Amino acid sequence: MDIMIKILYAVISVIVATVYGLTLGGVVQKIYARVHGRFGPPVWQPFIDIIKTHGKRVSISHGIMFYLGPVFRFAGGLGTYLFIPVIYGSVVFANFSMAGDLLLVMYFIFFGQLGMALGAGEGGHPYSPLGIARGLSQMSTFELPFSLAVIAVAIQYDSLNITTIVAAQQGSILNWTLFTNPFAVIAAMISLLGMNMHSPFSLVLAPQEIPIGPPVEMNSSFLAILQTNRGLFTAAKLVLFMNLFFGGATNLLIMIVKTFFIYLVSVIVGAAFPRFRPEQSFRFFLKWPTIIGIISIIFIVYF
Amino acid sequence: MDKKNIKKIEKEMKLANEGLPEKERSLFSDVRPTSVTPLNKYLEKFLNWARAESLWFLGFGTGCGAIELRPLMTSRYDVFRYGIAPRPTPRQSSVFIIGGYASMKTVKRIVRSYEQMQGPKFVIALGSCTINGGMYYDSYNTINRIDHYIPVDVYIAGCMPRPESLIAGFNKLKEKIKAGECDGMNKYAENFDWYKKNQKRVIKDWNMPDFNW
Amino acid sequence: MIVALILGFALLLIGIYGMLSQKNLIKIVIGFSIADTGTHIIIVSIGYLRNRTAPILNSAVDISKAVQQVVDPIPSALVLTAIVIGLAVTALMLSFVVELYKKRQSLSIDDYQELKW
Amino acid sequence: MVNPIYIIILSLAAGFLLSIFDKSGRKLSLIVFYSVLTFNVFVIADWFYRFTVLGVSTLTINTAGFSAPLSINLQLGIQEAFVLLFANLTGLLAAIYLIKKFKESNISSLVLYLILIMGVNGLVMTRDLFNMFVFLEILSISTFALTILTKNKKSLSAGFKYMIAGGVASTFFLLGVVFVYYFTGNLNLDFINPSDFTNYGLIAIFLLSIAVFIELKPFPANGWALDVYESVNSGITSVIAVVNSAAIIFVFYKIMPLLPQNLLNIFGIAGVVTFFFSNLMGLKQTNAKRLLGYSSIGQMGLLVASIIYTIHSPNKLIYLIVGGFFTNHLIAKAGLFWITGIVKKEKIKDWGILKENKFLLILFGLLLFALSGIPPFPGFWAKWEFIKLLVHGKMFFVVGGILLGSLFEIVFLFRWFTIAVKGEVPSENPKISFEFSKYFSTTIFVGITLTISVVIMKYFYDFNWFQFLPLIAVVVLYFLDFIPSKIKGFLSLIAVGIYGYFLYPFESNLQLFFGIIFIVGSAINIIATLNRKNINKGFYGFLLMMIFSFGNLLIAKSYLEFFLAWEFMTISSFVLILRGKKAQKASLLYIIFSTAGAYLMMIGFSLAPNLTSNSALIIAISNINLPILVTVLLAIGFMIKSGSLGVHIWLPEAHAEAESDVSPFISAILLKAGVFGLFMVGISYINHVPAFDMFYWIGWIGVLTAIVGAFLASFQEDAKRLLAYSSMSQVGYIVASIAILSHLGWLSALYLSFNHMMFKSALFIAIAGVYYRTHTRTMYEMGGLIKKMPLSFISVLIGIIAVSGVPPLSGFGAKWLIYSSFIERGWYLQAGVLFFASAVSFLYLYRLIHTIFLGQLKYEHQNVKEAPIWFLIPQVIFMVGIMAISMYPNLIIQPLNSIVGNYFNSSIIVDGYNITSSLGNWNGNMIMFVTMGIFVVPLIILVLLNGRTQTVKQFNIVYAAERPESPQTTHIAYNMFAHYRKALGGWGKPRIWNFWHETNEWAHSLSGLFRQIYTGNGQTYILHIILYIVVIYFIMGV
Repeated sequence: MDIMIKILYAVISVIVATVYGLTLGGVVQKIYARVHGRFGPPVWQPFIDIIKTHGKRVSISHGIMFYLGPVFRFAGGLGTYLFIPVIYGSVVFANFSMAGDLLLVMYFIFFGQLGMALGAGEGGHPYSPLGIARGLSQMSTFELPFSLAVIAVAIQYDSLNITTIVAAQQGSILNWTLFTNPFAVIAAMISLLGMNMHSPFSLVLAPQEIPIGPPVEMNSSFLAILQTNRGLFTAAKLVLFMNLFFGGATNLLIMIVKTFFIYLVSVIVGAAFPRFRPEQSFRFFLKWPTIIGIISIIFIVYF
Repeated sequence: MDKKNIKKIEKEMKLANEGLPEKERSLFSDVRPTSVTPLNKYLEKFLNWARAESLWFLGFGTGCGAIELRPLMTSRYDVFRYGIAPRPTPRQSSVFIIGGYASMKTVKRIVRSYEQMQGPKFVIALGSCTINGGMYYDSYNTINRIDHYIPVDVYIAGCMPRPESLIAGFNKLKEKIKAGECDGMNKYAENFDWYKKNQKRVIKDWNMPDFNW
Repeated sequence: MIVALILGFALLLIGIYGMLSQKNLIKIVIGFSIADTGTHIIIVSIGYLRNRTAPILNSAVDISKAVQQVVDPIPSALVLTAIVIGLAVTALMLSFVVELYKKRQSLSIDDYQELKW
Repeated sequence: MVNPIYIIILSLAAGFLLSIFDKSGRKLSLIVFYSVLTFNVFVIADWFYRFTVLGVSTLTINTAGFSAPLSINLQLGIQEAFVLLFANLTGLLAAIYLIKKFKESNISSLVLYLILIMGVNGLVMTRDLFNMFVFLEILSISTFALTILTKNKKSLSAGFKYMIAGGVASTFFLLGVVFVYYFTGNLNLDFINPSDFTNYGLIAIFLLSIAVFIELKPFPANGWALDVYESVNSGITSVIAVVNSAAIIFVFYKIMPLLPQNLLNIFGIAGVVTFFFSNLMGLKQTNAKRLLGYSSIGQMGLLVASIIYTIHSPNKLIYLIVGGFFTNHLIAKAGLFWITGIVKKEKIKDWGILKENKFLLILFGLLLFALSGIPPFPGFWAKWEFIKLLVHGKMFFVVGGILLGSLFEIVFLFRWFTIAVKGEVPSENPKISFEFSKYFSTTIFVGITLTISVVIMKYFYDFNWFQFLPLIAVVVLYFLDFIPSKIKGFLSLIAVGIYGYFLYPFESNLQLFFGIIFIVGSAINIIATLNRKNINKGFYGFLLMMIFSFGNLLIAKSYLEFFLAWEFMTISSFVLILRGKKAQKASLLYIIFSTAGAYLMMIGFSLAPNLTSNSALIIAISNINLPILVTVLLAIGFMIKSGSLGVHIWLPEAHAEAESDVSPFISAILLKAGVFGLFMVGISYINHVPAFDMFYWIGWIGVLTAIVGAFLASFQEDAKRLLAYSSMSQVGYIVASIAILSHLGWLSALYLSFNHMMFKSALFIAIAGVYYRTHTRTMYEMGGLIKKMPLSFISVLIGIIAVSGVPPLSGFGAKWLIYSSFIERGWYLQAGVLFFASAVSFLYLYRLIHTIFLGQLKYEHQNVKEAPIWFLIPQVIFMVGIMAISMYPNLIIQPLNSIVGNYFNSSIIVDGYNITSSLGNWNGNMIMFVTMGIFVVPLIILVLLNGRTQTVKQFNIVYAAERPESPQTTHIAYNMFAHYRKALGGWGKPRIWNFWHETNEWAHSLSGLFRQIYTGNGQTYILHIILYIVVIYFIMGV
């Protein structure tokens, strides 16, 4: 019975996060439009898009892996989200965070990416592996500063357990990692730009270069699942960052406010910059954020 | 059509794919398209609403009219607010805008792209050339009526129609979709042989399968 | 005796010098022969004792006092053997030279360098 | 009981009478000739038997009725008998080898040959210096004369050079003899008092000894010998290289008591210098016989050095070292010279001809292995003991010279061997003519080496038969080689099972763990080899040898046993790698690096303190306080085997070029031997922590190996090379985790070792199946195979998920343990680099699975089938294993926890399926179920909501409204990460490969430089001799 309640909570938590994530996507579209001087689509546009794509009468599939690719992707998003305790102290939003720690979350991010890459690969379209090659390469580079930041956090709180990390940041705002180890936060936030794949790091989808990269063959419900995942996955990443660096959240409202502002950083940068070439992007991540990440570790060990 | 029939058609009515060399035939699907009937009237109504509110058009410029598509996405016209957005791949698009005259060469690509779109799919024919050939009515290299080759839902006349007309066309399309009048996908499947005959008449170097899945 | 020793060493060195400096195969053999002779002289000179006679037990030597009267017999015995051996070696060398000349019509040692490194 | 003087008399008499016998036909003279030689052998053998077994005391023979010093006396003791037995036996066999020549040539050849043998016998037995000179000259003159048995220009000029050089040397010898007489008044070795050589007296002994030494061909005064070796008939060369050398080395041994210590030291060094430079110069040699000449000269130098350096050791050790080197070198060299005579190919590159003749190839291989000092041949034991002796004497430069020289020797000998096995068959004269006599002699000699090997192992060491199981396996399977491959495979499987059963009761669980990796892992991998068709000569023998030596590593009770198993492992894996189609270069690289590592280990073990307990080495070593130098040397040796950065370049070649069902053994199991070794070093280290924190640096090397390996793997086009670099990267993780030296670190190292064994075996076997069907390893030539080989795809998929560390599979456990241990230890930057490496690993993993299984299927692969069942069975077993430990991690964590608990205090709490460290927790079971649950949810959504789904074919893709041209142009595979390479810029250059390449070039250039002193001009050679004498004289400094 206990497990059924757990699952029920998880379902609630996932639905909330998905809705939040998709809405956030709509809001961001709106912000982009305003930056461009447009009205932009309605905030609920992502939901309509998902309904429409699900509503397609036919779909094509290239094989079993193509079929499972989006499933992997969504499972990756779900897993990433479900292994993070979303709201500190909340039972409903604790998810399955007792199954593992920060490392589990970091590695579960790969689960979806790998599955999606396989599915897209079976599509047989040349743009898919091109996009994936870019994506994997970029991922490897932004994971470096991110992992350094995470290590700095682990040193600082002497734990890899997210709940413990959040607990340590409670109380004054000065307890946040943002203030106790700003270097780690800077490094991680730059990595987040890469993770969110907004410009200048939008190498993977890059509509004008390799339209639109990996999901080029994805259609109908496959695409719909990917769209749903985008909402959830964005929410998961933002929650993770909030927990690690911005003191976590004690209720839903704080979570929404904090994650919105975290996301805003990516959005502002994305709205302001054109796209990097792949090797420029890789070099960028391996250079400045990595140095900052190393500084963050030195900072936390020696100061 | 019920499921049994579909299976039967799929089994018995394989496409010949005669335009392909022998060794390439195994690389292309030879399944014949079939029409799909909606499951439920009310659900279909809801879905039609969603389809109408989220029109992703294929960003292919197939003629001179494509120049009029670009302003749609600028701040001045901002079609995004109507749930209209460009999409770089036919797999994910639901609206195909025929951008004016279609030469023999372009028709081949139009057919291919149209067939690769997943139904329900809609076609907006832009400009006079798509209706009766327009100023190219007697060209040896241009087709006169696009609706002989693919089903068209909305025509926007003019040479060229302004972006405002395009938006109007989109709105017309929305209305028609919501009314459940846009069934080009099924029409194409049901009259497949007629369309194919017309297409093959103008496209001489037919080196693709008979239906591009 | 010292003179003989010096002479022997001189011959040895001359012989070696000849072997090193002459290009002609036959001259090299001659050099070897000279060096060999030098060695023989050295051997003999080492065994030589002043005012003594050859180590042959004939009428000239009193058998009971032979040890005081004759030179050390061993070097002399050695030198005899050494001369024989030296002769054999020289002869063999010369036969090699003849064979080499037959093969290539040349006596210069510079022409026999194909085996190297 | 025949008086040995009759040997001399009979030879002499027969020599004189032969020409008379010859009048009545060559047959008679030949009968006389061979019976005399045989008689000699029997007499000496009889005496040798008396001395060794019956313990008869040394025999002194007086001539002319007087006792020494008045007359010349001969002496025959155990040493003389040993040398003479060899010399005469070689003489006899060489004569048999030359029988065709002797039938045709002038009778004088036979006479000269008998005289030569007589000279050798006399030279060895006589105790009189001048007599020695006479016999030396007899020997020399007959040898000179025999060189022209092949009457061509080359041998003539070589003979002339030999003669003038020999002439100069004997002149000095004569001078020496005379001066000895002058200063001591005596010519008999037994009566000369070394203390008489004071001041000028030293000149006498110097001249005497330097003349003998020149005859031993020291570097650089040895050009004449090389020319003779190269040009003269192989039979005669073998006599010169073996019989003459044996006699002269014994002469040197006889006069050694007279020499002052400083001169001995100089000669010792000169011997080592000769060994080093000869082998260095051999590197550049392309002529087979001249190469053997270089090797021969080098070995003589080593022999001299060994005699000099062992002189104060116990007798048994001298016999083992000097006797070992002596027999090893002489037999192997004679045999190899004979084989060059059989093969009749001057250039080494033409020796590919040998692979047509399996029997000869085996003889060749055995002799070559013997010459390189590979166990169980005598050279190995001699080298082991000799190095040990030198190391204890703190003569590190000598050790360095010898081992470096040996390494050069390994390079050219094994290059030759690989050419013989894999080289191209030359177009001219592609057949080896058969001559019974030649084969006979060679075979007998190989038999003798093997016999001596057995004798050494039996009389000098008390080995368990278990230690020789690897060899027994090879021999047994050699005789079973006619059986079809499959049956042999099953037999091997059974043999491994039985072996495992006998091995099983281990003393510690660590051994048990590695036993499972080595034995069970091998057994499962053997299943894949059952796919082999036909007979597969020699494969299973060496495979079993390798597996048994893995096992023997575990239970080795002494350094020697460990090293023995290690060498067996190296040589068997070398042969297995060499079986690959284009494995010539790869196997050579492998053996060179392995040997270098083995030599370092040899020094390390020699320096290590004696073991105090009678347990297996891995247990006993915990009580041993290894000096830091030993730790470093051993660690480097083991890291070479595990392919750490800097010494990894053998690894990709060996993995890629080995046969595809051998690669899993190399990657999944062989590399773990290095890991096992590192554990061994670590166990000693943690109990006796030295001041220098070596493992800190090993940790960095491991970390860098992981990242560099991952990058290199990403840039490969060859599937097996990719997996090879991946193995390198993964073993880098393992090495780094060992270096942490904490409970968590070792736990993760063991966990990853086990995991790596499973997933890398599965991946390599899957790729083997793909290769079997598609006949290509180049990934961009494949694609879309998922439709044709779905099971292989699943196996690769699970494999790559496990490698990458993505939850829920077992790989994540490894990653979790590793990062936890690194952060716990405080190695933060290292952890960051490892994380980077693990992110980079996605690049190559995706590339592997995509370019082979996804994307566009090529026309030529339209009809490929699923991999054969024999490849699938082991994959399924490994899959089940991976799934099991993923789902129930405590199946493995629990036992590993208790193993590591023997060395460190436990730092994790295992509670059910939940594992908690000081930093975080990991519940593999829960992750698995959650993942399954969240996987099912979207799947259901998809199945329910998706419209009618049409599965389409590979060309039904959006292609910018066009249709794809061909699968080749549509499949994105070649140079997939070009942009990453571009981003890396100068960091992407293969610097380490370049470094080793340059090293190789430098060694060969130096070789080319030094060998130019051998100008081919006889005068230069004399000059070398003269200068050598002068220089040695000045170094001696009278």
